[in-house]
Amino acid sequence: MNDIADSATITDADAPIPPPPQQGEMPFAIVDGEPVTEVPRDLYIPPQALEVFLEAFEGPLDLLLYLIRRQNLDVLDIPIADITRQYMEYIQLMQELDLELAGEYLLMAAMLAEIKSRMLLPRSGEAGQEEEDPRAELVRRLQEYERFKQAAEDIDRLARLDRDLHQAHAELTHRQVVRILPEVALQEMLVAFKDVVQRASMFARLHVRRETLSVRQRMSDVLAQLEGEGLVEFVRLFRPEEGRMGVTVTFAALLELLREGLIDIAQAEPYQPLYARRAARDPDAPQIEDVEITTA
Amino acid sequence: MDSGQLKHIVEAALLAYGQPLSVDQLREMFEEYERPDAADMRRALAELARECEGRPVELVEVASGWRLQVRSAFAARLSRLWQERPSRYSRALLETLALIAYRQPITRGEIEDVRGVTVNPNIVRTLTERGWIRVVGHREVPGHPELLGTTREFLDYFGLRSLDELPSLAALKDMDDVGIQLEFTGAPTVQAAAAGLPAANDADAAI
Amino acid sequence: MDSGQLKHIVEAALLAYGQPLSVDQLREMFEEYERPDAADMRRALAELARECEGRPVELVEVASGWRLQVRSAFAARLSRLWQERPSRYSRALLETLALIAYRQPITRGEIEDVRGVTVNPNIVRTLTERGWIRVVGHREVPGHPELLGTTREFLDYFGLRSLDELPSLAALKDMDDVGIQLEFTGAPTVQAAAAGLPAANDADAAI
Repeated sequence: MNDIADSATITDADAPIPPPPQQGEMPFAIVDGEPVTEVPRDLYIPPQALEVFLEAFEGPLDLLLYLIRRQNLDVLDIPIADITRQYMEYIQLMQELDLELAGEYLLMAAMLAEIKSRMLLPRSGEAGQEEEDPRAELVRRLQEYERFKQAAEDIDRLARLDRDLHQAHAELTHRQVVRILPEVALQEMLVAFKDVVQRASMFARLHVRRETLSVRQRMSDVLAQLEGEGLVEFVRLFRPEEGRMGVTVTFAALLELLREGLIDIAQAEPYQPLYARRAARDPDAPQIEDVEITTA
Repeated sequence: MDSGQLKHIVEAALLAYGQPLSVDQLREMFEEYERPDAADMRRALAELARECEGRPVELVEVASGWRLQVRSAFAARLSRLWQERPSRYSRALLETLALIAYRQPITRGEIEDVRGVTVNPNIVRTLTERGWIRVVGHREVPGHPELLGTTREFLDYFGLRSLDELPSLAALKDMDDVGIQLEFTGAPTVQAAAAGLPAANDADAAI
Repeated sequence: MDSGQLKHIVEAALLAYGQPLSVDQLREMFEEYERPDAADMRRALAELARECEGRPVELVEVASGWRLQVRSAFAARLSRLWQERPSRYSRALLETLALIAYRQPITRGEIEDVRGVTVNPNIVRTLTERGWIRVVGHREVPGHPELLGTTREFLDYFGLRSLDELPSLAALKDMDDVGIQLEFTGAPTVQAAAAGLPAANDADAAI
């Protein structure tokens, strides 16, 4: 649009008759089968019809944009007096018909009146400083709103599921339920047993005796194994062929090694196998964060 | 496993699952020892996409993975299968959604600032129930208002892989051009001022 | 409309609908003036069925109409798409298992005596389904309660050749000493173990 022509519109801001509706304008109401594109000025408007008008607007910014676009005007250069007058006519109509008018519409009316009055003040050219156009804030808001109004239409036009596209789906009969069962480490069960026995105060009644194999000796053996192999799956540290005694001693040895910080027991995530490895020699070396022995 | 077999498994999976599947989800169907790597899987997907040419379904990638979908050319006819019409969304809802999509994370207040009207709570509820938006945090200001953002389901629903694929926002035009003209011609400002008085009377009369 | 087109529309409809469609439902997609008769529709369905040969879906007629379904040959692999993440076993379950392992054969009542709470039947069921415990007999007392014991699968799972290889209770004494010491070192490795203790009074609600 031509800027010079636009700015000229300011000069006839008081022109009483706005330009006729633009060609191709969408009627925003159908009353008795007749498309209505503009609020008739001198005619009785059925309240339902005006309600339809109002519902067609998403708020004061939307109404203003409509008034501006209807006249093919540039948002950047709004003939403020003219637009204000038209806007007020709508507001007045709504009020006359006792339609519930959102407060935002009145706020906008006040803003327009204020801009208009500021436009009346002569600009002080001598001051040398650039005064901001009183319409700047309104123009910014109108533009910002219009961007998102457009974006909403763009989103609505995107091909979307259920309307334009359909998810292709075919039945799968004989589907099996695949359940991954939780992992349990022998140690978890031992700990559980210890707890339950302890709770039951049965500890005293249990026959506890010292084992004959040296826990210390086994600690060394385990460390040697870890030194050679790096990461060793926890269960492989036990030698079932040694029998109950051997397993017990290994277990005690591992716990002692843990306590002394000589080894780490790590698990990638819950229910995954436990692994043992020599603890990092550097005390400042980062520890494995998710080291955890799950017991419950 | 040859590529033809893999392609068949992928097609079967996408049809049976009825929702988008990611490359990793597709790979998880296989035991570790036989698991195709991501490149193989992508090749199988590309092959499947080619095979769909000339068929009523197409393979597309959306935010949460790959989807076999019935082409839009069939939508009008297929709509007759369902009693209910597909939902239409109001301008208010779409504008709110657009603001959340383009400006996320955003508070209700910020949406209201742009739209110039209060946000209808029903709209936020509908969008949340549809799974298109969610609360992603709170703004560190008094009242700790909720920050809203869009979800992967939103992208999936609108066939987008990421927010980058949203239609681009219109550029803001600069008012300075017009402003400068006003400053230098001098005339229009005077005219406006002169013209303003009667206009003001008009407006008053109208109110 | 040629038969190829009709076949495509039928395929699109069946895939979009995801449920069986009758010949009449399929015909309803068309306006009266263009509506294929039932014979045409059946021909299109037959053509589509033929086309599906060698593809991972097949067209079958079921009670309520025609359905495109994924061939059952894919069922086992595809089932993995829905596999559930494992949840962890509760302390109650582990304690019950431990008591059965160390004190077998043991009745529920005896487990309850030691644990101080009723045995949740779901726990016994879960352990039985897992194949770790079984009924090994009945105690010769009023009510003839079942005696529970562990199975060979239980031993296999824990890498034991026989029950003799269960860590002896002596280990518990050592563990207890070590455990208490460890609690004070605060090493990350024992946090979980230590954290387990206060939870001793948890109910058997979870499995």
